[in-house]
Formats: sequence, structure tokens, C-alpha cells
Amino acid sequence: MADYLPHTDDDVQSMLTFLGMDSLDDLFAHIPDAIRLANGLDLADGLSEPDVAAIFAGYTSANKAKATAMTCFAGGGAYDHEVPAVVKVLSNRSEFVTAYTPYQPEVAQGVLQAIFEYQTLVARLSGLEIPNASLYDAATALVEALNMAHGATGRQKMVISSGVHPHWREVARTFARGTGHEIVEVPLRDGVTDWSSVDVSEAAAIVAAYPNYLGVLEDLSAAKELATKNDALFVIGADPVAAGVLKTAGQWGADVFVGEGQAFGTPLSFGGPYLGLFACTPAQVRRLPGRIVGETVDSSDRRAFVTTLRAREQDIRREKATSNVCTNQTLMAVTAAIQLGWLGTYGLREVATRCAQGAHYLYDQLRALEGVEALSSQPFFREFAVRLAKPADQVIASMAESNVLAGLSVSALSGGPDPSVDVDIDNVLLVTVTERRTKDEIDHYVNVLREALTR
Amino acid sequence: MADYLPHTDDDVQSMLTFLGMDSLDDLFAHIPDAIRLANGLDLADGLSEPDVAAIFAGYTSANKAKATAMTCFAGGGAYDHEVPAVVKVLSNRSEFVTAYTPYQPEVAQGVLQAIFEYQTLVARLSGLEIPNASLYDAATALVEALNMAHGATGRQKMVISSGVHPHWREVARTFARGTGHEIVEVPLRDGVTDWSSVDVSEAAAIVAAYPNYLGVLEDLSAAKELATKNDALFVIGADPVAAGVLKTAGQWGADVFVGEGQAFGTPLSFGGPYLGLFACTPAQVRRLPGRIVGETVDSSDRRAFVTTLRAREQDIRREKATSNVCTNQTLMAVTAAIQLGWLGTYGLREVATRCAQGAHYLYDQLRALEGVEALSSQPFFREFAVRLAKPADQVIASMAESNVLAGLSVSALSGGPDPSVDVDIDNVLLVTVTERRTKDEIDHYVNVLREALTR
Amino acid sequence: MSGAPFPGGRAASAPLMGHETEPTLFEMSVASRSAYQLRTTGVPATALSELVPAAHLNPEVVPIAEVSERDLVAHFTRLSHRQFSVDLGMYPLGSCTMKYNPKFCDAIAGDPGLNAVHPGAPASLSQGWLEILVTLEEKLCAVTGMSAATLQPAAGAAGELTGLLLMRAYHEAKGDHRRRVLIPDSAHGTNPASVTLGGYEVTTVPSNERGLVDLEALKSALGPDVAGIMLTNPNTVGLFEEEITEIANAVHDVGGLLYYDGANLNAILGAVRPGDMGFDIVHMNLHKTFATPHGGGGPGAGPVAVAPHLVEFLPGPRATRVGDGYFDWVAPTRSIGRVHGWHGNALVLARALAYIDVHGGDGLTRVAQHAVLNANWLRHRLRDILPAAYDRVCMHECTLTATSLKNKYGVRGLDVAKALLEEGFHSPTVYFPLIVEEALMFEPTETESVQTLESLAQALERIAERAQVDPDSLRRAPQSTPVSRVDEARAARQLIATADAIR
Amino acid sequence: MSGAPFPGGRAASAPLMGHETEPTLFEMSVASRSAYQLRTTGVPATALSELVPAAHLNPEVVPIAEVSERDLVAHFTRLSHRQFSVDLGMYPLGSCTMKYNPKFCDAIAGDPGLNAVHPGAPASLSQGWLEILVTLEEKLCAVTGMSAATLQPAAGAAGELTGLLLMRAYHEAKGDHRRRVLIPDSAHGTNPASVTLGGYEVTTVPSNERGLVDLEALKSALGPDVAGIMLTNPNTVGLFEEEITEIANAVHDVGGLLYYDGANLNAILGAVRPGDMGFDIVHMNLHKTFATPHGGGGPGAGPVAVAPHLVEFLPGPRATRVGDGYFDWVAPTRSIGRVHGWHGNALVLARALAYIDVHGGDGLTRVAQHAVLNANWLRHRLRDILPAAYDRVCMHECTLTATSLKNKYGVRGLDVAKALLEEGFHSPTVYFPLIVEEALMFEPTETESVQTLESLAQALERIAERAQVDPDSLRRAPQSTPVSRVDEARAARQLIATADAIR
Ligand SMILES: Cc1ncc(COP(=O)(O)O)c(C=O)c1O
Ligand SMILES: Cc1ncc(COP(=O)(O)O)c(C=O)c1O
Repeated sequence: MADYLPHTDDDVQSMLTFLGMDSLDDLFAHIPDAIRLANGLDLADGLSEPDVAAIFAGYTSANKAKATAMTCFAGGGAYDHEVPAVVKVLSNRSEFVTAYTPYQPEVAQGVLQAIFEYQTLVARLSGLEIPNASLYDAATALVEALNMAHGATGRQKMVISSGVHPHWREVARTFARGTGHEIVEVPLRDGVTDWSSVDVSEAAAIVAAYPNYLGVLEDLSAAKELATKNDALFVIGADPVAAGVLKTAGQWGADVFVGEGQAFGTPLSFGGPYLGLFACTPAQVRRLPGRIVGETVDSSDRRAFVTTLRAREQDIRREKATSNVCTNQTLMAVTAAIQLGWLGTYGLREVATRCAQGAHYLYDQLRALEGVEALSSQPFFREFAVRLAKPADQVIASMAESNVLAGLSVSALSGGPDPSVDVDIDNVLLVTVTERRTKDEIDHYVNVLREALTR
Repeated sequence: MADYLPHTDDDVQSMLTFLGMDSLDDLFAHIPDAIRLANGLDLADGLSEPDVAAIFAGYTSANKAKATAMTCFAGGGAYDHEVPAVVKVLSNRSEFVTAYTPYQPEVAQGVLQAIFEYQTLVARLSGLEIPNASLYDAATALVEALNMAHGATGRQKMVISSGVHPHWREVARTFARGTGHEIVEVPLRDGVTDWSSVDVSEAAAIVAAYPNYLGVLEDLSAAKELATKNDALFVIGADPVAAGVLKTAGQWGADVFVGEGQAFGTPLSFGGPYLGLFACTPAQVRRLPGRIVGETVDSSDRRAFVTTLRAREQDIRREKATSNVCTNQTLMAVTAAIQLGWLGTYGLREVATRCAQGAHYLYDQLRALEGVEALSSQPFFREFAVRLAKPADQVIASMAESNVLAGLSVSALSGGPDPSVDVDIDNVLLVTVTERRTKDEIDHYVNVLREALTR
Repeated sequence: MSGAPFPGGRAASAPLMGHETEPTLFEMSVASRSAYQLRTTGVPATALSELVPAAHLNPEVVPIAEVSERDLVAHFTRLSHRQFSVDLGMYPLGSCTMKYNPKFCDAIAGDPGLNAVHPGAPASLSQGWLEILVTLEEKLCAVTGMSAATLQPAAGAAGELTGLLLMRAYHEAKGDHRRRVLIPDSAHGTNPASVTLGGYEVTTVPSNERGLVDLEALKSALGPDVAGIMLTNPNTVGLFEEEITEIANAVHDVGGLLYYDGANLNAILGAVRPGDMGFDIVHMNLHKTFATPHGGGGPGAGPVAVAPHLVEFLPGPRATRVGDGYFDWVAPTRSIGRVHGWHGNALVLARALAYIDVHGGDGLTRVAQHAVLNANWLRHRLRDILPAAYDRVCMHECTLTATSLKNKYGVRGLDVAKALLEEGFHSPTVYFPLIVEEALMFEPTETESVQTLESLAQALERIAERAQVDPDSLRRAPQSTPVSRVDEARAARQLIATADAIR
Repeated sequence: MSGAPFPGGRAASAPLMGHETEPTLFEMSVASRSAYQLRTTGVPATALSELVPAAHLNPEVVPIAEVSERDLVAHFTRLSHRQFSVDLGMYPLGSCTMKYNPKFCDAIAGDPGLNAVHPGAPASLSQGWLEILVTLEEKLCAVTGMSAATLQPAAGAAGELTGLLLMRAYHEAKGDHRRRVLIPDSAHGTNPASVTLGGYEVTTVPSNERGLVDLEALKSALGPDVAGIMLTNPNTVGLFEEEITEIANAVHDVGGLLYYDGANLNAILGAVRPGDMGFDIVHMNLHKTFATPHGGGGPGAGPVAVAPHLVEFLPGPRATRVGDGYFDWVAPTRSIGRVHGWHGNALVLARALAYIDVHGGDGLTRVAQHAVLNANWLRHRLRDILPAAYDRVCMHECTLTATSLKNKYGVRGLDVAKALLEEGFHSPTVYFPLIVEEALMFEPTETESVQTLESLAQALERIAERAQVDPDSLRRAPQSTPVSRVDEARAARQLIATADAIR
């Protein structure tokens, strides 16, 4: 029997007396007997915190793949970046952690200003003027972008490069069941989107990825042109770390940017909570999904921040809202602001550069290995796909024995065949290098992979 | 090259210009050349935080005895108690951690009130009215008690039971080199202080331990009587966890209580920082060492707290101060207040009771083991000493292979023969059980010890 | 001349020492100052221009901010001192269940054994995580009386939309194309918004004078084109829909499904289960009922549990017990597909499981009992100054109304809410649900003591007194907070969403 | 009637929402409320009375407090909001070196691989810890120019006393019984107090008009009964004792030893070493120079490093490199014995080592350079309103004086210090060192930016202006803090040291 309840038996008694009641059951007396639980919940009794900790110790030891025990070369939208102690400490400040959505700005300036700073950073990294205060993750941010495109164009066709992460595409397909959007996925050739292979007329959105999920840096000018020509919104799903050095979505001409913000201070976390980045052009501001914080003043003319443009939101606009999102991922947004503040202008560039250096250093060695072939000849940033002489999942399993998480199996990621890969997908491995990987670790990877292939 | 310095090269230049200087060296120009370091420090260049973390990972993995990896049956003044997440979080609030001694009470009410609450708890647990705001640890608290006794009586003779922890006694001997106190250590017989074996006349202090360091609960009435008869201060070094259920120092008639507060929320920490508990009777208040916080009001008559009776302290009284202590162990005192708040009245009783239950459960089983003999037949609280058929250090080493930290070798603790043990001290093992030890762990201990003795 | 044009570094912005504003990170920035420190890797530092074609390189440097670690710490610590939170005091926001968030559960989520696991690691290397997900799913089903659940939705609204897509998949699998979803007029805004995104039209059902769904109106709104109804029970007014079985029968009779908005689940833990009320689909807000922290607006988690006939449609892949102590990812046969980029807000899920394990069935039952006790005590305690909109036993929250203060003194509910901030309490939810005039919705939660409730009541008594004596002071409230009443209209008129916005 | 006699739970005590006082833990306590949760052990729950004789059992229950975990969190979080700290802003307390404490070093200390190790574990099972201690000792010796060190002393004062006992052991080993220790009149109070405890008499040496030790006066105070001298260099006024070599020679000439009070070591890292100045014994304040947090008044760590002729006397046992990568505890041959219950404030030591490793020799040198730069910039910037007591290049801190404000407007240094709190800065050290009238000693440290220094200067300018216009307001300062000026005299007159004290 463990809980966090303050009431003593005396408290309960005197409170019931105040209410003119005899027992706690009286409070539930108006619930029809027919549906009342007769014998409580079918759950074991409570355990003390240390007892529960012992159960969880079993779980954590069964998680062999933790980055603290296995060198991580897996990416695909989830990256093993440095998160310094200072960022953990600040983002764990209980004022940030245990606050609700800032409904009363007078006592929520901390969260509001931190979101404002986050928004500024998202705008800068996306090259687009209007950010929002966060969405669940990149995949659902893409869905919001599609909804925005529908709102802007009145059209239903969503033309999506299959260089967009397979999970994001799958999520888009799922939600299209409700919105009725037609999702058209464009195949890749040699790692690059073959826009010419599909009919983009009447498209609401043209969606490209930068770099694409297989790591390739596509030239997005053609896609932009297509979007312009067809009056579609141009949506870019970009790696925000790349934005430290590569062209921004705005520079490529995007109307909407979406991205995954996990790389900014959030640990791998088995996939969540992550951070859906979103920004758009001013033309779309009234269609913005989710919350946005704006600057204003208080009654003494001091600068103050507040959530604004609330008339778009579900609590006011109800079924006509731009989105249904309410609770989003504020703490991750605040964390991203802190992590980016820690990295600073040149730290982010350095991280991006080191990722690219490490990835290319590994790539150059792998190309020399027997049984390894590059999937494409295109330029890439910090991850790349290789075609192995064996199924990727087998290689991953055998490299795991040497405490190396070799990467991601592209067929596992795609859940089967996928228009992004035109060779035997089972043998394709997606390999990622972050700034945390040392030369020794990379060299070790090469040796372990060589072994795995010859075993 | 890593550091936490904000200045950019431009900052440095413009600041130097403001000072009319050319280089940073100019700031040090008035230091005679003959002693200036010509080539900087003989230390390697700085490393980044993650590089240093990698070095420390080597240290932590070489620490085989961590309580997270080895079941801890060692005690002897340092205990493996439950410290819940909530206590860690609260005591790590950066306002508590990164504050200085509360010199400006107007902006230090947080620390001051927390110390006031700590002082209240020390007074209650010691049964003595006047606590202080903390001392370094129990050993140095004992030294302060001896100094107080000297101040109160003008005498130099300190009669100390050898049931007092060997390290505390050693520290008392060390500092007696300066104060000139004569330290008289009283032997134990069957684990109990044989006060009659020494001459206590003209003693400044009679010092007893409760329980004594071998775990035994001595009847302190005789010692109290001796102190009264000889006009000496009666000093008790007590286990504050025991105070949850056993008689307090005040109830035994102590003039001064000292104790180790590590058990209240501070992890084992390889011995420090710990917490020196101290309390005395009102008669000794002007001789109190260290700081004390008092309640008062602010200029608007609101309750406020402030360090008080400052006229005793070194910064004011200088060579006539009651003690030289300045920085003490405030954060551990605040932590103790938080941990005790979490335990509460009945939680502390429960912890104390479970310690005793576990220790007796183990003791009863060990008595049945061949090659194990109880060192004394006296009642004990949560630790006890046994005489093994083999040297204790050998047994500890071999039990460590089964991930059991068997206890402490009493000869290692004493640094050789000691008046507290009248048998072959090398074979004496001090065994401790806290509330964290489960029946399974204790049963396992018995098996592993049996094995170690028969190997 | 000082050489330092832009002063900074004061703590005056922390309420500890005054009420000045805190500069932004960008205002603190100084060219070439930095805080970051990275691992020494030994990887060849090839110039980026040799690795990536020039066409891809940004010719400009994107400015982030350039601050020292020390200033970063000071800035965000000071911001934290400008932020109210549960840890500072009572946060009685109705419908939000701002209970105490156990630090233990945070510690669980902070363990690298959980948070350093890559979501794409094979199941064989992340068995601990899969077991957590399976176990949580099982326990949530036990709490709600359902068969299976998806843990992917990242918040309540995401759960709602997922639930509506399940509803759609269910009907469509039967070739049944329905058009409308019913929603009571007291519903939370996410409900209608989700309905639209689910491809349905909203039909609003009025509440009756008892604050409950008007059963007759409901029945007349029903028809063969109704896909289902979304309800929360207790409803958003804090009252239990006593005719829930009749409602369920009526909806089921036309072939519709019942969706349970779990935002108010805290009220009924161990007392009654949505499944037993007849619901087919249930979402839960783990960030409410199961005490995971709100993070200033997320992350949350909105698992959706379903009755047997909907299991085959659940999003996939789902962590599944496939053998003796072995777990794998399995996609339900007719899955609607993923609704999240990975497996949901996993660390939030782990926290919730830890919370459930600590409480157990007995503890969860007490949670609801005490939550309901607190709300009723408060309702009764405040009856003379802020009467309940519906004066009878409520569940975990009570909707009070400030109409009499408004009529007598011109003091609105919002003014009361703002004045409460000066008294050291967070405001209740104001002007929700929409069906109650001048609504002040208090949800004390079970973790507040009766002393705290009494203190809140006394604060409200003082405010009621001020309404009489000095109503203007309430309209100017709050004054003792980091900023005073904020000009929301101005913010909306001229959007300044970033530090770079043109002013 | 409410049934709740003692209201509680308001956050009004947190400055975020006002300036009310926070109740004590004891005022919040309610019989049989609780927060603790313990492991299920399965150990037989024998009644204590069966295990321990009745004579030992306390017939009474010692009251601690009975609060819920939620209230515990709210209480201490609110208390934290009533507390200034480095993390909130500049803390320019002279002689205290309140620099930024890297969170990284805290994380090092928070690792169970360090903090869950029992201090009595055999050396073979705690090799990591022994290596940390040995490595730190070596690096501290490199910084100070000494041969070996003890890491046991828990703070600066403990280091001083340890050093004096070493001095005594050294002389006594030669059969040389000396009586006196010299101390400059500017010394910190711990110095004379330690001398007394070391069994010596204090002879005070006056400072000259330049704020330095008067060499002639020193020489005339020397004699064969002088055991040594305690100095800090730079001295407590922040000035470098330029004649240190002459001082050292004079003391050594009479057979005395030189003790270095390391509180001001931050000024000279990488520039000059105490060993090279002729010191025989050096203590360091790791909680100053090496950035370990002060914890509101400890824990600190005060290692003592010594010249070769004192190594044999060091406290023991000392972690020692005994073989190739193996470490053991070894007692120096003529050790004075332990000065700490175990091995010193180990986690503080680990933090300091991490700090040294991050900085390296180059970084530590920059630390001193920037610390000195900041102090001089501030001294020069403030010259018109708060002139320096000794107007020339200072080291890491500058001692200013408020005499002119006092003479002109009756505003004392203390008033300036209190007014600074209202401005968002912690006060400087006031009225120390004793040799400077109306002393305000500012130690900005190297981690404050020039923007912050400028901001401080502007705040002091505003205060100087107020001194002219409205001096009374300064004497009433501070007002915007959680409590206003505190009645210290009353606290001392009637001691209330516990909640149980009779009032
Ligand atoms: C009744 C009700 N339904 C749904 C929601 C939406 O939940 P979320 O904010 O997690 O999306 C809320 C949240 O406030 C709510 O109160
Ligand atoms: C010059 C000087 N010496 C000695 C000390 C004493 O150090 P500690 O407080 O660590 O005992 C201090 C601390 O303020 C100091 O400033």
C-alpha cells in the first residue's frame, strides 16, 4: 500500500462529516449500481517506490541496446547527440516540468519566454518567419503541414517524396483516412526523388526531405519549381542539425518546414517524447496549427509574453479549428532552446560538421569492404545507406554481440518493400554517425562489420 | 582547451584598453619576476567535459564496492539507507547548492529556514535544547565537544570510551596535539566500557558511544554518574537513527550530543561530505562551536531567520573564538531536514526498527555458523561484531567475489590493536544491516560467508 | 567609457528581487562567446566543402545565440523563477488534473537504461522497453475495462483522433459509411476538432438543466448515419452522466460506437470502468490521471484502449507478448497504421507505469475517492461565495459560477481568477465549459490536503470581500506577480512571434 | 465549520506571488500523515521490544514532522524561491570566489559509481576512488608547487588547523618548542582561531599604508619562538604581497615556517605558485578556486599541500600509488593522524578533479587572468563612486570603501550592500578586512561577463545617486526581497534556535 495521498483517516472523517456523509462510498452513490465495480480493479496492490524500482531494474537490464552500453550508429530520425549536464539540469527545473500550458501569463512568463526563444530559433533554422510552439513529433508535424496545404489550396492530393522517412509517410497515410487526402508517394532513383514519375497537377502539397531519410542531399530546386508551377505548397522535412551548415528550408523556397527536434537536447528515449518542429510563411499564419507565443506588454508596459492568435485553436474554434492539438511538447521545446543556447551559433555548426566528417570517414572505409556497396552515388550529410551481402537484420544482430548498434535495417523501418529503395531492401542498412562517435569507435565498427559479413 | 570563461578576445582587449594596459600580463607585472612561473603550470591542457567523463568512467568501473553492484553490509558510521528521488531532487535545487553561507538574510531565507528546521530536528533527536547549524562530520564534532568541555571546566583530561569509533578517537588524538588535551581511552570488556579501569578524576569530559561502534547498547547510567560526580561534561556520540526508537542522549543525561548525520539523506559518498551533528544544554550555549540560526523578525515584523550569537565566531572573536569553523556542511544539514521530513515521525521509527530486525535476523543465523562467534553477549541495535575463524580481510575479499560487501574489518578500522577488542582483532568483522537489506540478501550473506569460511 | 554597451546579468528579473523583465537569450548574446564542449574524436577534420557540394552549403551563418554556460544557467534559472508550477503550490485548473507528479517517476524516466535506447533498435535488444509497453497496456485495460490499447498517441487530442479513425475503420470494414459524430455542448474543444479531422461532421447535443446530456435530445439526434458519440464521464462540468447505460444502448442501437474522452478518468478509478458503461473506445490522458508532469504544455500521452471488436484496427506495430517472456512488434491485422513517428511518448509511458505500480489497484481507487472528496468539500465550503453551477454531489471537480459577483459588483470570473494568483494559488479554469456562465472550474486533485483547500477557500473569501469593498483592485489584479495583467489583444493585433519579427 | 483549523499550502511565500512567510515543516505537520516508502524486505518483523532491552527504549515518540510528499516538495521548493544563489545571478562576495559551479562536476559527483561506495571498503574494491585521490593530490601539488598533500580537511579552516599541527609536528620532531605564530592584521578570522587551536599564540603584524605586510614590523616581531607565519597572497585586501620573498627569507631565517591560506589562490593560478614564493604549507579552498558549490555554507574541502620536509607528518592514511596502476592506503611515517572521520569530503574532491581536468594548465591560467582582469575593470569602473582602499592594480578582488558616502550622506557600506540586493545582485563582503574602513570587497570572479560587471556598476551608480537624493531609502533597503532588513539584535537577545524554543 503506497500512494501520495495526504489525507489521514481523521481528515477523511471530518471532511465527510462536513459534507453530511458517512463514507467515501456515499460520494459515488449516484453512480448506478449496475455499472459500479464490485471488487475494485483487477490490479495487484501497490508497491513501495524501491520495490517498483527493482522491477524497473529488470527492464533496464533487458534493454541491451542502450547507448551507454552499445556504440550507437543508428539514426533515421533519432540521434545520439551530446546532451551536457547543464542542459539536463536546466530543463529539469521543476518550474518548467510541473507547469501546465501557460493559461495565466502573469505567472507563466518563464515558460512563455522560453517558448518565444524556441520559436525564434526555429524560425532562424528553418528560414521561415512563422514558427509554432511545438507539435508532437516530425511525423505528426508533417500531417499538420498537409492539413495546412489543404486549407490553403482546397485540394486533396499530397505528393510526397519517398525520401521522406517511411514512418512519417505512414503516419500521413493513417491520418489521410480521416481527412480524405490522397497520398502520392514518389519513388527514388539512385537515392534521388524521381518527381517526373508522378502526376503532380492539382497537388495541395509537394513534400521533400532534406537530407532524405537515406541521407542523400537532393537538389530541391526542381521540386520547388514543380510546386510553384502547380500552385502547391512546398513542404520540406529537414534535419535541423543540418540547418547549422546547409541551406535552410526557406532558402530552398519552402512554404512550410517540418522537422524532428529530438537532436536538440532530448535523449533517444525509445522514440518519445520528441519534438515536432514547424514553421511557415506569413501567408499561412491564420492556418497555423497549435499554439504560438507572442510578445506584448503588461498593464505597466513591461514586456510580457502570451499565447496568441488563439482564435485558430480548438478551444475557441472547435470543429473549425486549424488543428485539434492542445497539449503539445513544450518541455522539449524549452529543452531545445536551452540546448541550442548551449551549442550557440558555432557549436551547432561544429556538431553538424563533425557529423558529416564522421559519416564520410566511415563511408570511405566501408566502400573498401567486400560485401558492402553504397546504395547511391549521391552526396550525403550524416547518414548513408549501404547494400550488404547479407540481410541487414542479421548483420545488426551479429554486430550487437560486439556492442555495436550497427544502424537500422531499412526494410524494418519501411515495414517491407518501399518506393525509396529499388534493390533488395532486406540487405540495406542505414548507417548514421554523430559528433559523439570517435575515430576508434568508427574503426572498430569497420572491423566488426567485416567480421559479421565473413562469419 | 575548455573552460567556462565568458570573455571573448574582443572583451579582453576592450577591458585592457579601459585599464590602459596592453596585455593580460600587465595585470601580473607587479609580481616579482623571480617567482613568476615562466612556462605555466605543469599540467596537461584542458579536455572537454565528455572527454573528462570518459576518464571518470574508468574510475567508477574500478570501484567494485559500489552499493549498486555489491550488497552492502558495511556500516561503522556510514550507512546504506534509502534516499528517495524526492529528497535528491529537493536537496539538489540549485538555490540551495550554489548559495554561500547566508550572510545577507534578506535573500537567504530559504537556507536559513531549512537550517532552522534542521536544528529543531537535531534538538529533538538529541534531547538537548541547543543545536548548531552543522559541523564537518561526527569525528570533528567530537573534537568540538572536547573543546567545549575544556572551556566549561578548564581541564584537559578527556576520558573516552573505546566504544567510540576508532576514527573519531584518532581524530581526537590528532587535534589534542594542538590543544594539549590528554586523551584517555577506556577499554571495553565483553563489548562494554570498563570505566573502572581508568582514573576519571579531573576529567573535562566523559565520552560514551550509543550504541558503541561495535553495535553494543551500553547502559550509560554509570558513565553519567561518573561525569556528575567529577564535574565533567557528559558527551554522548549517538547514532541518530537509533534515536528514532532508543533513548536520546538527553534522556541519558548528556551535556553534549555529537553524531554522524550521513544516515539522513546523504549517500555513502566514500566518506564525505557527511554531516557532524551537535547539540548541547543551554548552559553551554556561549561555548557553542560553529553557526546557529535564530528566529527573529524583519522591519515589517514578518518572521525571519538569521545566523545569530555571532559574537562567539572566529570572524568576530578571532583567536578567542569558540571554534575556527567557518564553512561547515549546510547542504547536508538541509538534506537531513528534507530526508527527515520525508521519513517523518513514524518513518524514522520504521527505519530504525527494520535495521534492528534485519541485524538480529542475520545475527541469529550467523551464531549457528561454524567458525563464527559473537564478540559479545550484549544487546545491540543494528550492527554487531563477530569473531571469525579466519582473518576478516580475507573473508571480505572472498565474499566480494559473490558481490557481497561483508562488513568492515575491525583491525583495518582501528589501524591495529585497540582497547575496544580483547581478542585477536584481525579476525573480528563488524556487520551492519540497514532497512534496505532484504531477507533474501541476508540469507545469501549467510551462505556466502559459510562458503568463505570453508574455502 | 566602459567598453560594455549592453549591460546584463542582473537577477532583478527573478521575482526574488523585483519585477523587472529578463532579457532574451538573443539580447544576452555576444559575438564569439560560447558554452559548448564536445568529445575529442580523432576523426579527420576534413573541410565541409570537401564533403558536401557547394550548392548545398548555406552561404550565411545561421545565428543562434552566443552566451557563456554561466549566463545560460542564470537566464533559464531566472526564467524558472518567473514560472508557477505544481511544485510551488496548488494548481486547481479544472479538467487538467494538476496533481503532484512523483519525483520517483521522473527518476525512472531519467535512467539511461530507458532513455538511452534507440527506438529503431531490434526488439531483441530492447526487450525491457517492450515489456514496459505490454505491461502498461495490460494495466490500462484493467483500469478501463477494455481489451487492448495503442500507446502511440502523444496526447489526449491525438488519442481522440486515433479513436475516431478506429471508429471509421470499424464502420468502413463493414461497408458502413457514416457521416456524423455526436458531441455534447459541454465538450472540450479538442473533441469537435478531432471529429472534423476524422472526416466526420459534428452534431452537438444539448445538456439538460442538471448539467447532463439531454437523453431525449440525444435520441432525436441519433440515426443510421451516426458513427458514434464522444463523451467524458464525469462530464466536463464534473458531474457523472447517470444515464450512461441508456445513452450507450441508444447509440449502440443505431450501430454507433461510444468514445470515452479520458480527461476525467481520475474521478472514477476503481469505482466504475468506461468499458462497463458501454464505451467501445477510450483514450486516457496519462499526463492527468497518471501524474506524468505537464511540462508547461506537454509532453503528454494519450493511449487509446478499445473493446474486442476494434482490436484488429489498432495502430501498429504494437509491442506484443509473443512467447514465454519474449516480446515483439506485431501489427494488428487490419491496422489503421502508425499515428506517431515511433512508439509514442515512451518516457511518459514508463512514468505512468511506475505510478500505477506504486499505487496498485487499491491505491488508484483511493486516488479517485480522495479526488472526489476534495472537490465536494471545496464545493460545499465555497457555497456562499461561489455557488456551484449544479448544486449536488460532483465528482473530481466542481464548476462554480461568479455570476452573483458579476451582477452585484461587476467582478468577473476572470478577475477572481487573476486575484487568486496574488493569493498564492494558480487560477481555476475560467469560462469552461461553455455552458456555464462565468464558470470557475476547480479541480483540487487528491494530492492536496484539506489544509490547502481551506487556505484556498479563505483566499476566495478575501477576494469576495474585496469585490464588495474595492472591486477595482480585482480588475487590476494581479499586481504581485512577475508581470501584471497582460495585453492579449495587442499580442494578437501585431504578431511578434520571434525576436526577429519587425515591430 | 470546515474541519481544517490550520490553513496551509499557499505559494504566497514564494516571491513569485508575494512576500508572505513560509510555514515551518512543523507547522505543516498533521498527525499520521506520511511520505516515506520503504523496500519490502521479507525480514521477520519481530517487535523491537523483543530485540532490545526495555531500558534502552525511548518511552516517548520523538516527533519529527508528518507531512505528505507533495507538501514536502512544495515547502522546500518555495523555500528555494526565497534563496539567492550563483545560478540566479552575480554573487560578488569578496574572499568567497563565488564563480559558476559547472553542472558537469555535479553530475560527476552524482554518479553512483562514486557516491555509492562505502568509505570502509577495502582498497582493492575502491581503486577508482584511490586513483581519483592520488591524481587530485598530484595536480594540486602541481598548482601550488608543493610535494604532497592531504585531502582530508573538510574546509579551509580545517586545512589551517591541520597545517598548524603539521608545523607543530615539524618543530617538535626537532625538539624545538615554539610559542608564537604571526598573522597580519588583515587576516581572515579563521587564521587566529586556528592558531589558538593549534596551541600557539597569535602575534598580529600590522599592514603598511600600501595594504601589505609591514616588513619592518614583521622582522621585529620575529624571533626564535616563532613557529611560523600565516599569510594569504594576494592578501585579503586583494593585493599581492610583493615582498613575499623577503618575508619568506626572514621567517625561514628564524627557523619558522610559512603557511599559505589558499582562499585567494584563484588570483595566481598559473602565474605564481606558493611553493615558489617560499611557502612550506598551503591549504586550498576547493569550494572557491576549484568551483565546487558552497551549498549555502558547505560542504567545502581544504586540502593541505606541503614542502618535502613536511611530507612525513601528513595525516594518514593517504591514498598512494604503490605499484603499476595499483593504489593503497599508506600512513606517512610520522603522521599526525587523521583529521577527518574518513577520507575527507570525497565528492567535493572528485568535483574539483573534474574541474581541473576540464581546464587543464592552460585553462586554469586563463581563470586567474580573467578573474584579475574583472576585478581591475570593476575597480577602475567604480573609482568615482566607491574608490579603492588602495588605488592600484589589484588581483582577483578589489576592496572599495564607502567612507565618502558615509561622510557625505550618512549612508554606510552596509546600506549600499543591502540596496544592491534590490538591484538584483548579491552584496559584496562588507566590513572585511577589518583594516579598511567601510569596506566593500568585490570579487567578481572570472565567470562573470563584462556586461554583468557593467550592469553592477550601473546599479551602484543608481545607489550612489539615491544616497544623494534619498539616503533614507537606502537605510530602509532592501524592500523588494522576500523579507526586508532583519532584526539581528533581537535574534541574539532572545535565542530561538528551534521551533520548540520557549518564546
Ligand atoms: C475534457 C478534455 N478532453 C480532451 C483534452 C485534450 O487533451 P490533450 O491536451 O492531452 O490533447 C483535455 C485537455 O485539457 C480535456 O480537458
Ligand atoms: C581568507 C580566508 N581564509 C580562510 C577562510 C576559511 O575557509 P572555510 O570557510 O572553508 O573554512 C576563508 C573563507 O571565507 C577566507 O576567505
